[in-house]
Amino acid sequence: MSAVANTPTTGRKNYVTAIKEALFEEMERNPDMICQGEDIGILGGAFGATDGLLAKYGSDRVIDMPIAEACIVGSATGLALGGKTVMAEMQFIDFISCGFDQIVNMLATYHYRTAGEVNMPVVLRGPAGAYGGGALYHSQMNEAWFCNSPGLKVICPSTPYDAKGLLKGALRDGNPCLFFEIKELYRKREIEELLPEDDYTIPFGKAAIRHEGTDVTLVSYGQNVYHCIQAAAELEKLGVSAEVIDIRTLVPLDEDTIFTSIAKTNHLIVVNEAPMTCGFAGEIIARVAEKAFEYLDAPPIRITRLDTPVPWVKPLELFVLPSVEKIVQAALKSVKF
Amino acid sequence: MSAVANTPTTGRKNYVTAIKEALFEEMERNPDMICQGEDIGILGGAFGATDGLLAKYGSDRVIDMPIAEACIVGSATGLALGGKTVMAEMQFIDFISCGFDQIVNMLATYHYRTAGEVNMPVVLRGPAGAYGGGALYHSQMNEAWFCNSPGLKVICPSTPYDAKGLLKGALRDGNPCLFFEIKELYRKREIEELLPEDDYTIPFGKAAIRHEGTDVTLVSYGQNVYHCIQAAAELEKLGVSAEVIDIRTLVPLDEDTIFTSIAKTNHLIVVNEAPMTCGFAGEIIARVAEKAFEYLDAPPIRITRLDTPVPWVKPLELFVLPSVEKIVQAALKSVKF
Amino acid sequence: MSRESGTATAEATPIHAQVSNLRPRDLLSKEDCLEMFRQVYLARYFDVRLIKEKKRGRLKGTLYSSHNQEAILVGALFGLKPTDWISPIHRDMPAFFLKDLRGDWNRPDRIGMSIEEVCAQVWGRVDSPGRARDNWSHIGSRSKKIIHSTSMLAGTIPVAAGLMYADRLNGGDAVCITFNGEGSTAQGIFHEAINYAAVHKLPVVTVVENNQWAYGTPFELGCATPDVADRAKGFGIPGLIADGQDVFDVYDKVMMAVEHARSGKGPSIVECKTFRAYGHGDHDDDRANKYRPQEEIIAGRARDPIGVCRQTLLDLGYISAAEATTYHAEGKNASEATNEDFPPEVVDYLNAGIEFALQSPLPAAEEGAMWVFKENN
Amino acid sequence: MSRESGTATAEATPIHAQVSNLRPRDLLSKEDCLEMFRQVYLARYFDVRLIKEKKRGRLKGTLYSSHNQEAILVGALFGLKPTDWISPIHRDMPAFFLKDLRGDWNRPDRIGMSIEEVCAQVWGRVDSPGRARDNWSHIGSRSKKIIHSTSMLAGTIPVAAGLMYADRLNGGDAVCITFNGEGSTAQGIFHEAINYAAVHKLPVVTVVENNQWAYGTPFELGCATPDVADRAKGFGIPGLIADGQDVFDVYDKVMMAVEHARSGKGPSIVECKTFRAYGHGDHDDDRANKYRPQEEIIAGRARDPIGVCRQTLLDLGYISAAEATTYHAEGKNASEATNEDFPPEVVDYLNAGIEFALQSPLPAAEEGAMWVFKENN
Ligand SMILES: Cc1ncc(C[n+]2csc(CCOP(=O)(O)OP(=O)(O)O)c2C)c(N)n1
Ligand SMILES: Cc1ncc(C[n+]2csc(CCOP(=O)(O)OP(=O)(O)O)c2C)c(N)n1
Ligand SMILES: [Mg+2]
Ligand SMILES: [Mg+2]
Repeated sequence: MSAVANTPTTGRKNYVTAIKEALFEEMERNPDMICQGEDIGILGGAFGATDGLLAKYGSDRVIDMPIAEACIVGSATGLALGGKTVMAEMQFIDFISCGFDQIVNMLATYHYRTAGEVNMPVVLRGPAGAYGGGALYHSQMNEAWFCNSPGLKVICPSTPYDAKGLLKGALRDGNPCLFFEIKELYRKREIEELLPEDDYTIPFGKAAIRHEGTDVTLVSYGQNVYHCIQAAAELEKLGVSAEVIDIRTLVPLDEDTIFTSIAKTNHLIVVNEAPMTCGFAGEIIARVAEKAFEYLDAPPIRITRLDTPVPWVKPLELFVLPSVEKIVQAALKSVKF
Repeated sequence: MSAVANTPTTGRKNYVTAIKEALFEEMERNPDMICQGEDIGILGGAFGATDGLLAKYGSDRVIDMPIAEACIVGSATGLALGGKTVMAEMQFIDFISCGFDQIVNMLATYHYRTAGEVNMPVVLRGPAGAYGGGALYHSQMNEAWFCNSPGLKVICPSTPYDAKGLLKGALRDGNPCLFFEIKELYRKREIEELLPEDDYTIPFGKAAIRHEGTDVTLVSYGQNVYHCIQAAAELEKLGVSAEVIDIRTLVPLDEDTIFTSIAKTNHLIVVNEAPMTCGFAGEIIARVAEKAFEYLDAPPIRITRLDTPVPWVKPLELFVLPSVEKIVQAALKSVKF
Repeated sequence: MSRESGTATAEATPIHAQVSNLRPRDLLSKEDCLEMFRQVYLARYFDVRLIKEKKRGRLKGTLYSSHNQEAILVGALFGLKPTDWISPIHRDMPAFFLKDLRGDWNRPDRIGMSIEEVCAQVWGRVDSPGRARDNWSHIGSRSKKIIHSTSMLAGTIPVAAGLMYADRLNGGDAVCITFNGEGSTAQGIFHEAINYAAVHKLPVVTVVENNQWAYGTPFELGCATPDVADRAKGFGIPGLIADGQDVFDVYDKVMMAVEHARSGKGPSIVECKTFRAYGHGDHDDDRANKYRPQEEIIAGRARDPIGVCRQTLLDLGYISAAEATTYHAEGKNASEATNEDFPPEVVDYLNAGIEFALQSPLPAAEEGAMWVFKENN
Repeated sequence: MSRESGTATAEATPIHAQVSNLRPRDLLSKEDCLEMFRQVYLARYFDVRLIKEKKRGRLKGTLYSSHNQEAILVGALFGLKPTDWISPIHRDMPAFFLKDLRGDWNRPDRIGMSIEEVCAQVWGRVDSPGRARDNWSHIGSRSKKIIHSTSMLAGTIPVAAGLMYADRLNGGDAVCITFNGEGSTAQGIFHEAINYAAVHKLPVVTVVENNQWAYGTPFELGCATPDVADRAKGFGIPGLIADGQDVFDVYDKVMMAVEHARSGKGPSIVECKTFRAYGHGDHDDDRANKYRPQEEIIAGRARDPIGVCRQTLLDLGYISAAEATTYHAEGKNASEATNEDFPPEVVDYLNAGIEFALQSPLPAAEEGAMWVFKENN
């Protein structure tokens, strides 16, 4: 029972449609929910995630905001203080830097500062990630900034099913959530899937095992999950059995699933497309080193973006980003250690 | 031969005086240097770091800026594009969030975007750190945000000698530098020291060993270095010999000194007062796990701020921050592993 | 630096419904006026007393004095409905207890914060509305309709705007007053939020306390227009100027703006011309005597809001010449003024708050790690 | 939505030195005027041709059309000195080669970017001034005096201001023009930077191309004043309005602002009223036909800058009626227009650029990791 006009209720759905369904269904469920962002109403969003929302719910609840990210976040905080649940879209997640103070200092801490009197059901979502030739300012994965800012949950789905379930979960969580959508997956045919007819949410802090294996654990999220799955296939040909874990939520993190896997494989590769230093890949390695040290038979390896911006032209872009090839090499190095 | 008016040229100097001397000497050396920030001129800075600068160098070169951090950073970028070297003060490092986009997207990437045509000799410096009852917005250590943003060097001195030498180095480096000063150390008597009469700079990427030891390595920077030194003294009484490393610069990081120490001690504790997740403590552990894994005989341990804001009232503040006691316990746990 | 400081130019801006020639103040009763006078004393006493408490060693932390700016707080808040919201900043500490303070100051149905709660906050005790998790003016409360600010100047204006958007959707008729210093109007978020409020005609009144100084920076280094109120023109909204020393002029201008807002016509800016009498905070008192010209300081302190208010009440015949000279706080600094210089009910009210605060315990250390997230179990 | 769109109200703002009654344009020679006409054609041709290249499959990426807004670029840039700086944004791609384009377009001493460099950038080749490290309009060059923008709208204004501060200290007399869309004026940094420039009277001219739409958001949802130029009042600086379809009116207003700036009087805002003829980018062309009323589109495209300029030249007697009808690009979209609709030198000029770009290699992959830091060895 999808609430999305003109979207067939059966059939495989792509990632952005899953996002859209989550928004429509939650708007329907929760009359106190408001959506705001740049060009989300009349246009229906730069990627169409909010297409039809204005027509259905009106301009009171679907707000085309001025180009002012700090105000989008700050006013979302105010709406939440006024009892609303808010989805605020960043047209590209890269622009979130313009609203940074309002996120990390105002929104993230409101519950803390009021000793729990006020909840902040605000989901900041937006298209993220590289590999699409978007260059420095349309390619970022800047989730680590927010993981280092207490009071924010950080989510990054890699499948349509997860996108919908996690977004609905985020919109009911009552805490500020940073929701990183992978724009290169938005319309990717290969990952379309059937979505449940019934309402569902996905709990935070539960990783998904995308491929089972026994020799090495590949931990990732977002787009890089597919690089890991492909790497697992390559590795299989080379006689190495890789387990692929998609953590799905960074804060909170499902440490157990990772530790259990390493207890079995004794080898760890972490893959993400954010800059290496102080990125979430390092965080995972640090947690493993601290809490599951004995399980490791070889040094863990990070495959991340180099510590560079994302350059535009393809060969340069690919040079600085994780690739299947780099993952395979790392896994081989690890198991041969 | 100090250029600071009314500061004795001999005698032990405190941390903020060291900063001040660096600024006066560099302003003298480099007629193309400009200082700007809120209240740095007429007032001489909230902490007096620029006291006397306006009188000596005039309002063209010492600019009392409007309360607009993004503009302070953006105009610093413009000044650098116009051939100037800029020191821009954040009144408290906490307010840097208001200028965030201009730092990570404009300033940090200018050299990259112009393929090296334009250098960005801009030092953003400001008072940082907790333990002073400054509460959520006058206590932050938010260095990890910048470590995860390629194109920025990140520095955090713990002594007057380092503060002066590193600041002078930063002002000559030609790259954008984030310079975290520890305000609780500004006027701390115990750490005052004699500064060289002659001009000196301290190279980036060279850690300092603050206490030699053989059983466990404590890696830290900033204020926590002193907690580590005290912990080392406590541990000595308990028969544990701790080595204390002060990394001084985070980007670039002196991995060698850390690895060499662990090769000797085989135990690692990393201490910093930033939130744990995606903080620099985790980064150090990740580097060690990746590159010096074999040296470790026990899981490395992070002692960091809990993943919370810094609360105001003393017992709460201390509860969430690293302490000598926590470090000692961690070290004992590690060596007994 | 040649500037006119502390001068007030009351410009009549035609936003008040001109059905009659009455100014908002003309509708105030004699009791109201006397109450406002009492509140000006109360705000001053709060300031004076806290400094004394600190000198006595019973209080720690930086104090941001509202001395000489009390008329702004009292005048701006007096006409608000209990359902209205406010967002004070560092220099507005009395605003927390002045909101909704009328008649019986201890009446149980008050929505504003009690003096006990405010004192518990100042003293960092668990009975603070924020359980002393953040300091000084960084308290707020949904039930008491006070936005909980961060340190980041002007940062609550978008929150106020979003909140008023929600209130309108919820069928409310609330108005929100945000207080800001003139220096803070340089922040980008000031512009973003007021622009958004203007587009959506949200009932947000931005009171700018132009006390001529932003810490150590004079007005003209932060703003190129002669009046902060001019900033309003960039958003197409009314910009009013009030004499910040005159509680009734502030009341008039803010009430016009509030009425404008409440009737759906949108936000406005009310600039209140005043002068920061002492340092930025008490740590800055000595320096502020040096970095600011003496003549400027003397001129800026000359029109004490207590005296200005007293004169109006005298002119109105609401107090007698004898009554006008009962208390002598006017023109006195914190060292000079004593309890006898204030009405006894003012002293009693604050005494009760301080007593309460001193008996309130510190929060438990573990609370430092609590309420990072709302738990969902 | 009822709005007046595409209408231009030329308000005479008295900032031009009124020693004579001459407008800046009155000092232009006949050749200058004909050159400006040619440049309008050139800007249009660049747009038309790139779309054709993309349709042909020889070019990838999103194109942000400046169709219908060419008079703004040409008019604003024509009077600049070679030592002046500019900061164009996504919709101003022709600005990169129009800067300092006069007389012989291929003269070797030009400071602006060559068409070859701009094309190398569009095609993502190593001969781009930024070695194709960032895309589309994100190029700049210190030697060519073009600020290298990020994507973040209005983000270069503080850079321009700081740069002009440095230039003044260095004894220069440069002016910097930053281009912005009307939607971008909602950004906080717009306010912060212009406020700072106003305080220090920095020679920064902010040209706002008010094309009525910010992507899918109409002007009135981003700004509550009737004219973007009103934003200037908040900073106490001049706000001028130009007819963005008329290259000479833009020239007049921008030159007044430039003169004002150069003479030390500070920044100003010049709003150029225009209309975005097509989609936000070419990916948006179809949608933009749906989310915008047809009448609005038709009205907005009605006054083609080519036609407006031609008429002026006819009125001035600078071209004959026969000459006026030689080329027929006016009113044609990219599919309709052909090379014959443009002066041959325009076509040749761009041809050379494209040839060059197509032969320029891609940068080497390893360059992706270069120049993160300046090396210090
Ligand atoms: C974003 C931000 N930058 C800087 C500061 C530091 N700061 C605190 S108060 C102040 C001066 C404020 O001046 P004004 O707005 O005029 O208010 P006043 O103190 O005069 O009442 C400054 C610079 C801050 N709190 N927030
Ligand atoms: C800070 C920031 N937020 C959002 C965007 C996305 N964006 C790119 S162009 C645009 C619309 C700009 O409209 P306007 O300023 O009117 O310029 P126009 O495109 O009409 O020329 C938006 C929202 C951006 N580039 N930067
Ligand atoms: Mg002030
Ligand atoms: Mg536009």
